[in-house]
Amino acid sequence: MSVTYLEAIREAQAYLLEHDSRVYIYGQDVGAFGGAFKATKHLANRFPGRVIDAPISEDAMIGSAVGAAIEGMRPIIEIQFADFSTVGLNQVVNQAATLFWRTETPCPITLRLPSGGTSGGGPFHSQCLESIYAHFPGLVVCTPATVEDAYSMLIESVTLDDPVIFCEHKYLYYHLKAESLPKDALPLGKARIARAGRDCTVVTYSAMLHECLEAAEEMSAEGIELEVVDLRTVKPLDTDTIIASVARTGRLLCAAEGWPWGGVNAEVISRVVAEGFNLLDAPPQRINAKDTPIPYHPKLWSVHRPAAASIMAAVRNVLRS
Amino acid sequence: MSVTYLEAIREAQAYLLEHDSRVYIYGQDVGAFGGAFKATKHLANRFPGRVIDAPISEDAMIGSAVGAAIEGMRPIIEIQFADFSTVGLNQVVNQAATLFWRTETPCPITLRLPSGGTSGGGPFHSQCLESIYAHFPGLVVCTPATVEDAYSMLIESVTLDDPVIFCEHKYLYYHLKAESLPKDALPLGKARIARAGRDCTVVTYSAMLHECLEAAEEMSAEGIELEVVDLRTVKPLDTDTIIASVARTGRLLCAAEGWPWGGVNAEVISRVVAEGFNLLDAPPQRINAKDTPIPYHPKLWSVHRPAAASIMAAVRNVLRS
Amino acid sequence: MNPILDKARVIKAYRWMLMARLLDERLAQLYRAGRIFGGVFLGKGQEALSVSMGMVLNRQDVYAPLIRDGAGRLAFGESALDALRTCMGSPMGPMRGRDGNVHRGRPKEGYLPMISHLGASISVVNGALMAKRMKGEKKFVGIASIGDGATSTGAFHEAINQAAIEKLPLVLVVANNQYAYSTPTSSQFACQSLSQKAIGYGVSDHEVDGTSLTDCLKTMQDATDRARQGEGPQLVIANLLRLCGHGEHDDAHYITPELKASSVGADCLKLAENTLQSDYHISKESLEIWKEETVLEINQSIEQVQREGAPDPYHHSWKSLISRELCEHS
Amino acid sequence: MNPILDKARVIKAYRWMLMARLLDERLAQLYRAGRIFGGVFLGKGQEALSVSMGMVLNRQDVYAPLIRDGAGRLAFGESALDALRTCMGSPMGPMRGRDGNVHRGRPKEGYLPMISHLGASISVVNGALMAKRMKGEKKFVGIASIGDGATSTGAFHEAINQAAIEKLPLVLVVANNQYAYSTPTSSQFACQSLSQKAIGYGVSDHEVDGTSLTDCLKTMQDATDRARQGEGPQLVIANLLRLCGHGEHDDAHYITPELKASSVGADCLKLAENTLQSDYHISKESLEIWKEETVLEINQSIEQVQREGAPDPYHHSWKSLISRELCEHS
Ligand SMILES: Cc1ncc(C[n+]2csc(CCOP(=O)(O)OP(=O)(O)O)c2C)c(N)n1
Ligand SMILES: Cc1ncc(C[n+]2csc(CCOP(=O)(O)OP(=O)(O)O)c2C)c(N)n1
Ligand SMILES: [Mg+2]
Ligand SMILES: [Mg+2]
Repeated sequence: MSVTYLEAIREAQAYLLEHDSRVYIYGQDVGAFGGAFKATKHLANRFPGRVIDAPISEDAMIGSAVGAAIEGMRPIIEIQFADFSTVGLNQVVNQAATLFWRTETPCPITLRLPSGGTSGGGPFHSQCLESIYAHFPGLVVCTPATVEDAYSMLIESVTLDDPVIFCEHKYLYYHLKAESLPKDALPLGKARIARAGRDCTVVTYSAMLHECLEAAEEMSAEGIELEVVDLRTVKPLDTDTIIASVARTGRLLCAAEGWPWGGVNAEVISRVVAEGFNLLDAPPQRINAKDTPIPYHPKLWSVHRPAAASIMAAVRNVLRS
Repeated sequence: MSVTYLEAIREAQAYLLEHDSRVYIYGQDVGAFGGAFKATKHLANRFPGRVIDAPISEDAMIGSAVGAAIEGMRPIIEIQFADFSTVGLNQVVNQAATLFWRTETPCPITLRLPSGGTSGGGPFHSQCLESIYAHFPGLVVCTPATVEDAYSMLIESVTLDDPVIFCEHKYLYYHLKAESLPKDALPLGKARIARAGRDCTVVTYSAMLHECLEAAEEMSAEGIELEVVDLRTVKPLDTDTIIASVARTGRLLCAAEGWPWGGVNAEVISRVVAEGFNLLDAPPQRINAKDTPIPYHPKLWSVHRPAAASIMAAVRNVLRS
Repeated sequence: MNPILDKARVIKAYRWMLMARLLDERLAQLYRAGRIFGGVFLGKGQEALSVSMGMVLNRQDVYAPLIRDGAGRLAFGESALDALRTCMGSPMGPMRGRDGNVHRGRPKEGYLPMISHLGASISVVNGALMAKRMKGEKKFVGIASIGDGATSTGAFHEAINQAAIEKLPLVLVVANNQYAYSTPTSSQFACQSLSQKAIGYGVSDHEVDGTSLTDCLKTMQDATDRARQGEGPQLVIANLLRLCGHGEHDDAHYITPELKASSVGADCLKLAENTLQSDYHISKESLEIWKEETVLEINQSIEQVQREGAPDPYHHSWKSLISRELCEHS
Repeated sequence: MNPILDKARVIKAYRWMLMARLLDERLAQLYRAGRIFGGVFLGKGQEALSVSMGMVLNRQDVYAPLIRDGAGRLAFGESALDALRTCMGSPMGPMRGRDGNVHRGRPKEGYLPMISHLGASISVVNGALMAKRMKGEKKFVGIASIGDGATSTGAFHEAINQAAIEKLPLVLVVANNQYAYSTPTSSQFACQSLSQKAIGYGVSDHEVDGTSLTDCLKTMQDATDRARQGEGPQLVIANLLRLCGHGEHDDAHYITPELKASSVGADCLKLAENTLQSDYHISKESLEIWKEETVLEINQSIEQVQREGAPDPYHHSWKSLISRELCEHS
């Protein structure tokens, strides 16, 4: 038996619905249809009245989740594509993210954002918005890269008393498989050494983890050993784990699928240089998507996003200096 | 005669309306009332039909600006407070910012965002969102810190064929004064050495420029000379000017009023270490607002945002290492 | 007679209106004396409508008031003390100096703290009502209060439509005070009356003279009763006039003399006093005494707030999350 | 007779419908053969309504079509070649492989390229109309096309209200195809008919049988005429059924047999053929010949697109701004 990243998300939701009566799911087409990506397939049937079709009203969907959270519920909001969360952003950053700080009232909502590029996705079905949400105070931002994390981090997110932006990567939905669901997991906020190595630290997350691991395998054949850090959450950032790795390797590349200006890579580098400047043997570098909308044609897209080949080139750049 | 930052913005708009028939202003209460901050006072009268009151519909306000731009106009949209632009964000980042890349059609719109903290402003009338907009491809993001720049950069923004986010700082509106309006100016995209110094480069922009200059004056009395760089635009970033300054001082502090995670400071530091690592004699540091909503009470607010005193402490930290 | 109009209740409503008005006047004074940080936004002319919202709600209900709802807040259970604490930034108030003026509430008590973004609170009320239904509660309602200008927001539209689809017991009250800041309704909508919006959402509508306390009480009672009984969302449009500036920094010169002279321009507090005297046989003396009592309570509250001091930024918890272990150091 | 129903125009409309249908069928084939990147979204069942939008517009007008408007796009002046180029990512098409499938347009020609966010195009049309008015143009209109689901968006609300306030010549056409993806209208709105929304905005409304080409032509002509004459925004609600999945990945099993069997479930293309034969005396042979001609044109276009190849990422300009000097290196 094997389980995909998408199935892990579905199983996590089933688990939550079964074990916590405060949990419900609200999103477009999540009910009988089971969601655009089938992440809620059969759940409406199994949990009547708790998996609810929403109108095309992202602002009201998210606003209502805050109200329900105030009343003690733990809503999961599925946004059909992360890109569409821009029309509900205000309720996230100004309503949900400020509630606890303003009033000491918990706001346990989880927003599931199917994120990131897939072939042919184009400018409006491919975006990575984790850096946008992470900039605002009051949110936890998850970016699981593995089947195990998709499962355990979603369960922990919904269990948390704070609002969580759960960026699940569409590219991983069907392709990524694991043997089984995990029994235990690192807590939210802890990064993971996905691969040990002595020559350069590569900090990454979500779908890019797999491009980095592929790059690491290829470079290993040449005798270059990359240490790959999977951030798991981009807010909070596990600076300690990153710095400990840089202490071992002396070099740093950050790889993210998001746009280049600001964002996760810039934040990681700023922390490493502030706290671990003397550990560095070379200038830390980063690789991102290009600073344009995400292109539709696969030939353009494959150059727009970082991938194993361009990551390898970037690593060589770090090693050279 | 002297002119305030706010008057400079008004004069720039008067100039544009007078010299370019494609320019119009659209925003809540901008007409007869002259705008919440009086940035359009008397303009409706002087330019009938071209300074138009909008309903409380930020999405439609910005969407309509894109349509008008397609038809060859050059709309200026006044958002009453930058904070409220979150409900119109989608039209900015997905409609305006992608238009040229997708279709080769110019989208010359300028969004005026009254930004930043003032005493008693609180969580929803104080935000700095320049880092949010700068993360998305397809936008120019201006953050004028002086009366002269408020004037000349606004004129250049509206003249530009691309969408511009014009973050004008409310704290500077009435207090900042100049002798007269400028005759010429640096072009958009160029940073400015606001003060020369040998000991540490301080990169900043908007209202924080004045806190940094104050810090520089005070430290000068102790014999410490700060070089203060005013970014003027945070996208694009003038990396060359920054690096040239770091080459002179060997040290870097970035000071911004925005939230700490990601954003301008992180972007500046990432560029400096990537391109000028060997110029640095100490780890580059940054100072931001705290990672919470902006507090209402002036006593809390004055600690939440960076100010001359905390900037001086941060500089000492950079100098110490 | 409609029980909402019985003497004790009308007196109660009037006294909250009076408290709200006098509190507003004090806030305006304090503002002019530089004793308030940020803006001050008054409810002058809207007390009859506002108080009626608070009067028809019970403890298990949900209330999302807006900027001009001082009276409704009091009637729903807020103290003058909390109002003053918030405006003056006391660390003891519900917002502890973190948020100010009208942005206050106690969410755990069903009293929602507005954010500034207009229209954004309505869907929050919807969610609270959905939750109560899921939890099996019965006979609850939620009131969301907005202005004429907020009807132009996408948030308003999405939320009232959501409530209609989910058949929620939402009472959405629009105070049509003829202006949004300086903008007249003619630049805000093109329908004849805002109540014409109801049919397009499939919800019931009510229109009421917002200057009449008894009319407001009756209409609000009727609307909430219907919502409680499962008739779905109710849209209440109240016609009145803002008898002050948008905020105390605004002299409201743009309000036309015609409007001021028209029936919407009447002062609901004066009208309520007349009604109390003529229909409920309250003496002028009683009115005077109530006023004095109210002033006293406000003065005592102000004194207490002044004793409470200011928040201490150096012993303040700068944490945006409950999960402290997940907060980043800043 | 209404001139829009003269024989030549009805034939023209029918032939665009036919082209749209056959093009859709080829796109579905290409999709199944893995020759299209991303999704494919068809307009099957909506051609009569869609083509009518294109038929009533002139060169100086503005058109913002949506996912199911293949027919309207053709009638407005798009070539089958451009449609195929966009879907197949040709570097020669208007989107040059940067954007795909339904996200195409030529804004400088008044043909707006939709973004995916539903409802977001309407205010863009408004802005174009405001601009035309400021520039002194006359007798222009703009059509924005949306689905029933998009009426739930805040963007829809803000934009139709904006058009009403500004009295813009906007014709807002809602194809009520009974579903938004899998979601039936009962989960999208609670009014009886979407046309009931018009009064709440102060705009005129029209309701039409979306399966009848002649009815759609008449209604669209009437609505645009009124808008052109200065009567302000017109809301057109067309009742019909999506005769396919949301996209070609969707088997639409959720569409109820009752709806399929009801009058909205009729195929507008078949009905149009019947009308052509019975009312306009077109022979079966002519219909056959048109079909063959259309297939031929589509085939030739596909061949051409295949010859045009793919965009070359290494000789591609990765610039988001016209002002190249302000682009950051990436
Ligand atoms: C989304 C949004 N845009 C703009 C504002 C700025 N603003 C605050 S109050 C106000 C006018 C509100 O008018 P109305 O809804 O009629 O309420 P009233 O003040 O008349 O009670 C405006 C434009 C805001 N708070 N939110
Ligand atoms: C703001 C937003 N939310 C969600 C989506 C995802 N989405 C794409 S099409 C669709 C259904 C649209 O239904 P409708 O408006 O009725 O048009 P139809 O497909 O029936 O023609 C949805 C939910 C979107 N495009 N935009
Ligand atoms: Mg009002
Ligand atoms: Mg539909």
